[in-house]
Amino acid sequence: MDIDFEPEDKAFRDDVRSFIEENYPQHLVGVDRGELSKEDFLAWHKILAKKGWAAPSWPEEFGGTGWTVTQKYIWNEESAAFGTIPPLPFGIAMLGPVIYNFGNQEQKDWVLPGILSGDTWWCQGYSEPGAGSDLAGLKTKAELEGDEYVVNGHKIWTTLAQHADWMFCLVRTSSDGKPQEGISFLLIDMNTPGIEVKPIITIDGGHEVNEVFLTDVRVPAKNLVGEQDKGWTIAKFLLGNERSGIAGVARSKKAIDRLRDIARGELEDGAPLLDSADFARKISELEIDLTALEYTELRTLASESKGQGPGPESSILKIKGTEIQQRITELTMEAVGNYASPWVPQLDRGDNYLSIGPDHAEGVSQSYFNNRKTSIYGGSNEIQRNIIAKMVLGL
Amino acid sequence: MDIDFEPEDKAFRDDVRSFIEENYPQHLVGVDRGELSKEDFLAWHKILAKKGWAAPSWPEEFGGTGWTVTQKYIWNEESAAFGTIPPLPFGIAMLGPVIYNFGNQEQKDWVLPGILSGDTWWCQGYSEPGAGSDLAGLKTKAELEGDEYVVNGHKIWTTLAQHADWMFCLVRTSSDGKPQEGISFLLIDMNTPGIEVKPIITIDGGHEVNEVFLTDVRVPAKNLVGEQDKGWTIAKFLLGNERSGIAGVARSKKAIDRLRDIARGELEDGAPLLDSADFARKISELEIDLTALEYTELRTLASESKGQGPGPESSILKIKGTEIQQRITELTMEAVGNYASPWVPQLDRGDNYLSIGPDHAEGVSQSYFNNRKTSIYGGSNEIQRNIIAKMVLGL
Amino acid sequence: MDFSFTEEQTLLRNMVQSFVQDNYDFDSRMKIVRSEEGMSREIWGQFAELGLLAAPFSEEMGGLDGGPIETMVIMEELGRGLVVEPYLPTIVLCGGILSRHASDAQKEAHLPGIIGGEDVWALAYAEPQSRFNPADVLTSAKADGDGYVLNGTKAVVAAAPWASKLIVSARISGDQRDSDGLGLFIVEKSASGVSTQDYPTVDGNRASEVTLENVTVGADALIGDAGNGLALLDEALDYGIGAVCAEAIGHMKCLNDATVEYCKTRKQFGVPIGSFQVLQHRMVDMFMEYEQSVSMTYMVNMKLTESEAERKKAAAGAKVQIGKSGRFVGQEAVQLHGGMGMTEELNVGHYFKRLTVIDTQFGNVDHHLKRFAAA
Amino acid sequence: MDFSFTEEQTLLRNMVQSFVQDNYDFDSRMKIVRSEEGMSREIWGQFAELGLLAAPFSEEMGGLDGGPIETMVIMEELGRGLVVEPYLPTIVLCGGILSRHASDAQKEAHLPGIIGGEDVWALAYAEPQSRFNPADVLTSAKADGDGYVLNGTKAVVAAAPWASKLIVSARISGDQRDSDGLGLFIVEKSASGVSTQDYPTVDGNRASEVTLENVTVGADALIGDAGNGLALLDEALDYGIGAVCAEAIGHMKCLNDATVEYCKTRKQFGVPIGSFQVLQHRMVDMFMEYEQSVSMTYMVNMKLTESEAERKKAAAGAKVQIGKSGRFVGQEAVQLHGGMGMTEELNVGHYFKRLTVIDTQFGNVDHHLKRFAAA
Repeated sequence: MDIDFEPEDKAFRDDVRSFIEENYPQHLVGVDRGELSKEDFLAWHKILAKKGWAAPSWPEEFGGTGWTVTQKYIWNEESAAFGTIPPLPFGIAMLGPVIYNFGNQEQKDWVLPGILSGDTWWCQGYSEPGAGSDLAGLKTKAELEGDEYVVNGHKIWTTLAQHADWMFCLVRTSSDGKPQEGISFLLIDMNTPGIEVKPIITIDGGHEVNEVFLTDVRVPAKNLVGEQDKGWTIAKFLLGNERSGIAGVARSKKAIDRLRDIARGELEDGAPLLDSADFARKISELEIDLTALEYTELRTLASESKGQGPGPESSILKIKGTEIQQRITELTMEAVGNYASPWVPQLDRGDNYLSIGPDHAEGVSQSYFNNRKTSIYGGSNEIQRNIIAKMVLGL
Repeated sequence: MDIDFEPEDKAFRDDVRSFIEENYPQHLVGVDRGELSKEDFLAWHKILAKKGWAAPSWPEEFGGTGWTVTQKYIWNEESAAFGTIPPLPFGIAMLGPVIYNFGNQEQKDWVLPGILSGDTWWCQGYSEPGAGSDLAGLKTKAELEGDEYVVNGHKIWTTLAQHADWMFCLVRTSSDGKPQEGISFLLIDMNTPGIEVKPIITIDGGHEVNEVFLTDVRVPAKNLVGEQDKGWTIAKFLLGNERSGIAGVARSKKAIDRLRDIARGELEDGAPLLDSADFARKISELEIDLTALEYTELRTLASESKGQGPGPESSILKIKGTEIQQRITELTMEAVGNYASPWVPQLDRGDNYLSIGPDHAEGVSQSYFNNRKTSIYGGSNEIQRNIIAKMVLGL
Repeated sequence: MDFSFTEEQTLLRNMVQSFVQDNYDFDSRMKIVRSEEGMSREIWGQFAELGLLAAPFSEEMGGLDGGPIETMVIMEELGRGLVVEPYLPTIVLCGGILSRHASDAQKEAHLPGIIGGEDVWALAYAEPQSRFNPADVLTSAKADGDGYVLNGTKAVVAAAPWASKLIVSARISGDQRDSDGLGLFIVEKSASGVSTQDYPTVDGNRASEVTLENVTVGADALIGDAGNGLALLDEALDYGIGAVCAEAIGHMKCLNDATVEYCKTRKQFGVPIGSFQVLQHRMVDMFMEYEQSVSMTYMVNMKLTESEAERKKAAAGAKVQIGKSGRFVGQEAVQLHGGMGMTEELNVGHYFKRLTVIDTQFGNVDHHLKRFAAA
Repeated sequence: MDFSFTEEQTLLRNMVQSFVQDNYDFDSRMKIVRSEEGMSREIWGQFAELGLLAAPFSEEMGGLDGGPIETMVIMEELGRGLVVEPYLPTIVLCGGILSRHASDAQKEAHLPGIIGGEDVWALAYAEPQSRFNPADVLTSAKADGDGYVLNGTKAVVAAAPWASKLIVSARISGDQRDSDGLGLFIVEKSASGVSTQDYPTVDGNRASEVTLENVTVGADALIGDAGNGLALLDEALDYGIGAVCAEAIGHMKCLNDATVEYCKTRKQFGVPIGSFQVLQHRMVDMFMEYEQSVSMTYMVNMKLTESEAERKKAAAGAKVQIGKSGRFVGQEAVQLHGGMGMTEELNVGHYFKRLTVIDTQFGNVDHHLKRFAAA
């Protein structure tokens, strides 16, 4: 048991750091996610793709980097410390592992390169109005007619579907048996006739999620991943992967650094807010919780590297990770005092927009509002506790 | 809506205050409950009985004081502010109302005077090893043989049964129908052959609760209160009353005053602990929560005085009241620092006992340990939340 | 000691409640919020007709002689409707200062316009550096003949975009955070040297950054005695706290009702989600937070007219309670509504956002915990 | 970076675990606690035989060359057994100070008695007024020829009733809370002028108030350099924190296992109480607190040998985590066991009490939050 890096890891860290510093697009330094165009989202990904670093989590044979657990840890740390735009999860973290684990050769050959290169933007068609945390309750129907599925239904909370080229989608191909049976995993071209994407504006004023309506959408049968009616296994596999990436430790560290900078700049009765006992205490509590989470994640990664897959323990990472992210945004909002209340337009900001108060206060409340989603999405934190109760504690 | 006392209430407050100051037994000022003998417990009660103030909550016709809600509030405030030993709940708060609501004339005539005078010490035979929060699961059996019930069973957590002359007791007289049916409410003389009281020592080292074993205990049939098999109504009535008295606002105020005194005397780096931002904050939080609870109780009392009985809302008083009591004992323990750890014998203290550290530190941890019971007893706080969910929110 | 409402108070509540129900449903509210001006002058005129704008003023001034309890009743009902019209800044804050401390001449000059609904007022007391300390004032008021010349910047002045008149705190003497030396001045927003930068706030209201550049006011602009402004301001802010507490319990009540209702109907795993014990207990905790908040709201509004020390302690304590409870209830209402709670189209998120702003308004939990300990 | 245990460490864990299981079940433990002396010299001798008392010392001193990770493994297993024998004060605290800072002569004089199990040691550093600040020392050490004369009172000295030797912090120079000027002195408990008042503590251990009245010690009693004692003491206390964190995760693990087991079997309303979702999520929260505590325990024990700044920050952070988690897990384990959790006869309450003391030991959550922020 040892916390120090080996010399080769230190060398790797230096390499990674220089690469990011030298290659990260200047115009994307410190930019808010809400302001990104489709091209912005992909710019850094495409640079990494050229370097061969787009998918560190994948096996080398499919385009992964072959890095050790420690190297991946270093990569995340350095990326977060610099403040790169987080990679889009849909292709790399979600669909990729599904394809190389469950897809056939043909699917591997056409899906994985598009993900790696960033040429194909994927979105996730999981949730439905009647099936949120209870994913198995989904109703979107796919009926096989000849060599095509005809899909009808209604997906919701589809993140960034407005930019997507393709959607991986859970559909119901049979209503027999338990709700988990009869679900299939389909890849759907978003340009197919019958697909309508409708924005959902969230309480922070942003447009990140959408409803997707599917009306008689014809999907080639070869776009089925795995067996028909056996998609539940894939769905669960994907959700497990989703959980383990969600702790966001390195980015939360960066966010706490930013919070500390803000609290150093904000004054309370003429003294830095950071010197207030109450505020300092709350930052310390956050940092300690985050350190604990960091080591919990490292312990999880260490056992994963010994061949144990991400177990139900990884629900801890989801719960604690999102709680910490929410507390950081909450405390950041608190730090800026009265200047938390000005509203920053997320859409149509216009040319004559003038920011109010100090720059660091801009949009902090909206970031807090937006982050309330994190304990809801990706399997609500209540569902994660159910998982631990059942799978870990045997209750 | 008005918070000020009327002149007649102010006069009443002065009367009450003088009476307590002039009549409260000197040797019981500031004494811990753990050190009280049976006589100590009753000394103040007997003085109040002579004055006619033993049962302010009872209707006047049965020996109550006829005080208004405001007068009762003043009485509680003044008693707590002086630090009188809290009245024993078993007779006055629990059994009395049962008898004058459900008992027959004969029972009223012999039970109520003994409660008022303090001549009869009652204990409560409710819980059983297999029936804690699920009271209806009780198994102690009473079979009618001629004009006697023969009682067999095992009661637990019976508070101060070691001093009791009589026990009011829930027994099962029938096993037909739902568990709530077939329960009866019996009065049992603790001197009856077949009763064995066995102490339970709790984690604070005190002897407050007991097990009571009943083996072929013969109880005259006339000791049945209400109808046979219909005792559940009485049981629930009693539990409702138990809840509403449990907030303990006035005594918690006194305990916070004491905590503040202790924190003024304890030093941290040479300065009073009370001046530490962290500690002051915690005391303020406690006080604010207690103020809210006080007004919630006053609102409840006000609607009771309009003829609405204590509703399920009174579960709030139990939950918040016990949470606050627990936080006060916890914070008091925290205040004394290292001197929280010496163990003070609760039993057999002996003559050569020497207290360790400052006087105010004596037994504070044990008081904290003891108070953990309050969220368990009297219907656990989880059960109280179930009650609110069902009865108030309709869930 | 009495915890009941008078018949008049109950009638008042019913009237406001009906008005809000009939004229201020969620769609109407969102139309108003998204309109160019961001408030409805028509609604404001109707408030005047209903006598709401006259409620707290003395009969001799044309008012209805109401006290903090009447204001509490009105604010609670406005809170239920998420009403954005500026009752708090115009009536409670500025109207309150005028009615308690203005000269007869000032009252005669200004109260009719308030009661009649012609004038919206805003209280410009915070500054970019002041955080929650109303004594932290850099804006200067230099004596100039009989009057004063004002210079400085006021931050996040609620309702200022709608206002024609402002009450501005400015320093007549003393150093930046001195208790003594402040004055409260009546300033016409149209006066030469007053400029504003207007913007919407996250709770659907509007506010301004107000800049004062050599603004000349007469002696009749000063309210009360020169240098005594902080006492007046502190008192006004405590009345403001009493009012936002009431507004907040209106929000919490609506959120709790909506959440219980949603959980009874929304199904997952084949059963209503309200059948899950964890969510039940969460809603019980929300209910308890609400009840404790109601208690503290009653408490503070009964104590506003007691001694200064009692008033301060009561206001600080109530604001702490409302801040914590509002945060908990708002967050959990969103959480229990799931994705729906995150959308602009449901009222839940809007109650949540207004509660979030209330937590900061007039000072947040930390600020008032310290104030409570010191009181 | 490596989070796995070596084979030797796993063997060590298995050995301690078996020993505790076989020789230190709950009944045996309670017999020891209630005995006249309050500890078992026999068990202590067996620890010596097993090599546990030699674990952290260098091979040349007759030790096994273990580091913080070995101590962590041992303490965690001792924690599971609620072992009261003084491993922490004798081996971790005093043994640690000696092995890191004593002269060769001192080591030769004292370590064999420790490793052999003959001597119990206690670290007398706290004073009645010092709360959690180890620099707050009134006990004086006046130079006297080659040696020193000690005067003062030491508070709540864990294991002192069993000890034959003490390490005492005393002020050679400077004012009450100065960082400089402290010395750590080896004092025979039997020395003239040393008196103790012994008492049990709420966690089943024993402690003493130690009074020093003109106690004369030689130059060879001083460990390290005169005046440098605080650095040695701080370091020792951080090692102590690493050890009690490990002890505490042993307690938490047992409490969580017992609670889950109890809730699976205990029935109410006809079903196991573990089927109630609220209790399930409570146990999940207990599990998460435990896991986070394990993480922080590994962290601090890996960082004890890093730089002083890193060590301090790590120890402060870990102690905060363990304090909060231990409190939560202890309280909830009692709550979920209902009345049974309140009784002396179940081990649950005893784990709870020990965790309560650990929260205060070496400084509580507030103390270490400040230390963390300052580090």
